[in-house]
Amino acid sequence: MEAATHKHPNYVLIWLYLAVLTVVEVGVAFISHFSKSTLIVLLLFFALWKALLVALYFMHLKFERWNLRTIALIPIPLALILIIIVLQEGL
Amino acid sequence: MSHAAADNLMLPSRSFERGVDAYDIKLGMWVFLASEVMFFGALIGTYIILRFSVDQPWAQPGVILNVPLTAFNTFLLICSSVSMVKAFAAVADGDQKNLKFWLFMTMLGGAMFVGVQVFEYIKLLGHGFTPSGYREGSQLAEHALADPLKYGAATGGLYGSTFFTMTGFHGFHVTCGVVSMTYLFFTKALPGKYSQQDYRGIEAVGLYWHFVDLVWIILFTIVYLV
Amino acid sequence: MTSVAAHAPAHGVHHGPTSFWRKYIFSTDHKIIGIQFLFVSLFFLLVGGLLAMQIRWQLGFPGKPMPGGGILPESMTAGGVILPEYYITLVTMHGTFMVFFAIMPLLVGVYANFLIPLKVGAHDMAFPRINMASFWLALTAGLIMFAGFFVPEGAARAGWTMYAPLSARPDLSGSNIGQKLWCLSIIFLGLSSILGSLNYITTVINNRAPGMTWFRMPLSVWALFITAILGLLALPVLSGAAIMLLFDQTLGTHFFDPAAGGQALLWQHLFWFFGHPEVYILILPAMGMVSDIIANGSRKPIFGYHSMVFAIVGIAFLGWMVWGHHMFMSGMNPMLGSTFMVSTMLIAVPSAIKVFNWMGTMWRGNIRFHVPMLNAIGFVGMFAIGGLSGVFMAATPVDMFIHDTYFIVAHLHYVLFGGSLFALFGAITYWYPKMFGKVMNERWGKIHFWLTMVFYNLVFFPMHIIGMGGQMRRLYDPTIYTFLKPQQPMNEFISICAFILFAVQIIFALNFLLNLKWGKKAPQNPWEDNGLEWTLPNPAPHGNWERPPNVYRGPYEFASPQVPEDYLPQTRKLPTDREPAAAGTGH
Amino acid sequence: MSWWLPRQASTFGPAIDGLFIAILIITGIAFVIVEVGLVWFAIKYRGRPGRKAFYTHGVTKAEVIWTAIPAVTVVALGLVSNHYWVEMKGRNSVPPDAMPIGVHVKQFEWSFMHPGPDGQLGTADDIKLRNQLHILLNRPVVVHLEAEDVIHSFFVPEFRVKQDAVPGMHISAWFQATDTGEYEIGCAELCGMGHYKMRARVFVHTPEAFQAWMTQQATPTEATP
Repeated sequence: MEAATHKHPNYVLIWLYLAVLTVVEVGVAFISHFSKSTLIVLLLFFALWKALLVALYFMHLKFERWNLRTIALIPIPLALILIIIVLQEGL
Repeated sequence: MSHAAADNLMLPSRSFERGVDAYDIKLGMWVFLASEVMFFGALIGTYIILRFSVDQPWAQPGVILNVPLTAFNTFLLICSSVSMVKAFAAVADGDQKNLKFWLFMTMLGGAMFVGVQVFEYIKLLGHGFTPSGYREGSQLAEHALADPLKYGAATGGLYGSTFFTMTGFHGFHVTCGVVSMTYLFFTKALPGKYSQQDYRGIEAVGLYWHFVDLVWIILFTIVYLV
Repeated sequence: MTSVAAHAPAHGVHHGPTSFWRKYIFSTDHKIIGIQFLFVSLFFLLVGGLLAMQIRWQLGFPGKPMPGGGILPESMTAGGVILPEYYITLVTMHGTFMVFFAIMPLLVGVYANFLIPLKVGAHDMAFPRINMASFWLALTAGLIMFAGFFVPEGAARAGWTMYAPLSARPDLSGSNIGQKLWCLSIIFLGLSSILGSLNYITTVINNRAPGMTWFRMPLSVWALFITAILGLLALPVLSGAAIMLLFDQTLGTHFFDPAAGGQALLWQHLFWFFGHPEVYILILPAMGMVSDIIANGSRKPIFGYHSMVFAIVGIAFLGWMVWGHHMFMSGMNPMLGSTFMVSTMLIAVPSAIKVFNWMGTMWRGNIRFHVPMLNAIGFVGMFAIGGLSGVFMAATPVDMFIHDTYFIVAHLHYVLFGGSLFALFGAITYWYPKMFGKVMNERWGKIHFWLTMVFYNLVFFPMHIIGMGGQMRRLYDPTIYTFLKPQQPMNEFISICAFILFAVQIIFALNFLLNLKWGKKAPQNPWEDNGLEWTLPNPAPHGNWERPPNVYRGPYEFASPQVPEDYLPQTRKLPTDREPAAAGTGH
Repeated sequence: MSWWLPRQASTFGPAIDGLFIAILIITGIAFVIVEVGLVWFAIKYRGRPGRKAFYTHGVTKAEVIWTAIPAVTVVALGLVSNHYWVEMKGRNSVPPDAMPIGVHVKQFEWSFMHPGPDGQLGTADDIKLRNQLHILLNRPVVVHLEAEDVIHSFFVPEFRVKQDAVPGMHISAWFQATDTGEYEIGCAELCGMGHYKMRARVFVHTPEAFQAWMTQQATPTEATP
């Protein structure tokens, strides 16, 4: 188990990352003067970045085999298909 | 890392390496999380569709919802995610004391998150923000009448519906996580039943917990900030 | 959930004698759970059938008092005559029970549970206690749905598709508690299916016996595995939608309420996003089991095993992109109509591959016409009709005319009754010995098959013609319309045949029930099949194997030149076979 | 007793029925192949003692053929269908000279708003009728469907036209009658317990008869221009 002890990623660093990103997000949302659409893109970008950090490091997806990663990824395109197609309605 | 650890697990006859190199409970949790993605996908998708296909403006961020409070809550959940992963790292290293400590901190963080959310709900309902929109005669409804653009008066009903459904179900998931962690804490972690060789319960509940955190990261952004 | 960790059965586990309750009621044995599902869903199948008979009475003889209708309360019938509101309840609950509580649990609950561990060589499901929870949740869901009949105003009244806003507003549908019970029941059912699916998926991925590689799995396991993936990802969407609908009804949310900015079409999109994969949940397992039975009956390897597997995967994959074909006339963007039409047309291709491959399997075979084989051939014939009639609807201009007419009713019954149910008759007969250690009566099985075949076609084929005449679905009394009046004799004919068809099922019920006690004892391998399950005693003990069997070949080695017999079990080691890689590291 | 489609009374008739027949022929061929094949194989290869089946795992060439033929057929069908679909339901398919009709539908009745003599909707001379629609022969008609409570569906079998009316949406559908007479309008989407009696009638008039009808409608109210 010696190997495992050394192989833990630096969780505190990731925690710092996440905390800083959250502060930046709130800052961007309330202090900056971007247009609405730029703002949405920026905020989504930060949210995805944070989500990826959690998935890759906390949920160890980075260290899993490809087939387990596939299981994690399969539903995402499906959910996107649903949202994108229904948005096409252009109601 | 977990890869190396899993190989050393003293598991019963299960031949996990034939599949995806994950033992049953871990694989089962991932499969379950896939279905959770679809569940939250349906809720979030509904929100996106309702919000962006309606012509009327939505209430501006921070006008109705208390963003600083929720930002703090987000921070709390991120902290509990870190403490969870610390607990996992501790048990993987065979450190019982730290496992108990960090697992307890995670439970505490989760419980506090739920507490803050309940407080938030009570406040919002008190102001007149309900699942069906701005309650008639409430303070909020009057504000909305005075400044319909800022308060998204025309879409208040959808705002209330989607907000309470999404955050409510997230809160429900957090509660489930806290309950199962408490159960594991008292029946497994305290008696020292987890070991360097078998910490499947911790890893699985950890996966669930991080997923809930991940969902919140998305929800916080799209519900409170956009 | 995580506590199950400690419960993983030990190697070569022996389950000692246990109390009746632990053995038959709160059992964690996948075989017992499968049998529990079997009895429960056969009961709901009966309920659905009885509802159908009442529908047929009203359609065949509108306004005439129904025999025995007098015993129903006044909220349902007036002097034995079915009331319009009860009629809507009937069509709603017939669809709901048949889809969610009869066919789906019969195929998935029963056979995924029963067959997957037996056919891949596992001791049990990966999570036996979750498996038990799945059954009890499904039963709870069924009872909640059933309770709808006994509340004031009766059960749900918005069609099994629950189109909002009709379903969301009790003042418009006339049913209040019934609608809420429907949503609640579906939420429970969704949870049950998700728990079941994650069990099936984990078991197939992780718990196969040594040597049971992916491409040595029987097609039934493949189909059930893919079905589980569909269920896992589709049911949460339905649950989410049902939750939102329930909130609309109880908390005053506005998801589907156009008056407050909600969207009526959103329900349809969510429902059919679930609903189309659901259609494949209802047919893929049937296809898989039919493949097993046809190969066995033809005494010949399945024709094109790999393309059969890819066809299953292809159907499942395309199944996510075709949901809009239920909504061509719903007012959705016509551009989407074009897209959905193309994807729908394409899904005909894997279906065609399957049908032709089944025929290819029979080609130059040495066919044994046992009851499962007859039903399997019936399945292929009827599924072909159902599939071909689907092409009419896929063509959007034609759909403009036949949408929501009896043509659709005919089509879906050809797939669900002619397809799934024939496959189930076959499957029940085929694995009856494995379940109960007895065999069902061959002669009565054949009589049942032929009578069902004849009357089934007499019931459902004319529905195409009635639909072409323009008769809409869910009409309480079609004779209101002048243009439908001339069709009434045909409706009457259908109804009479439907009553006979229902009566014929009594043969099956008796054959099933009586042989539980008085049936002939089953031999070890009654169908001379290659599957792993037949190496076990009938019925198999809890825990299945002392140690997992070694698998040396695929499941369809019939007529192999390597042995004198015309079958070669997967576990039989020939001198040329190598031992499969050792299983697991934990030994 | 009709064993076939209802008579055609709109311009959609020939296209839709033609497509229907084409699909019927194509699927009919497939149907015969499958059913005859099944019966033939069942008889020809029935089991005989002491005989063994032909040991094969498949013939790739055959599989390629019966994958390719259906694929090509359905794609072709899809393209043809799409051509008509765009013509009938496409966003820009409504002919510019179509007579507008406002259809307001609720549980369980239809009301049809006809443009008066000025030919425009939303003016004072509009003619509103319950469960009755009057249109002109050989003149395209566009119905603007608005549902008040739940989803209904506008269906005239003889015109081969169907379109859901969804609350909260404005949906238009067009058609052009090619035969005079009286036809029935049905509701094709379950809309509650009165769904079955949501019946209305549509009258197709020659220009002269239409004029006469309109005059007759205008008389009692004495509408001032």
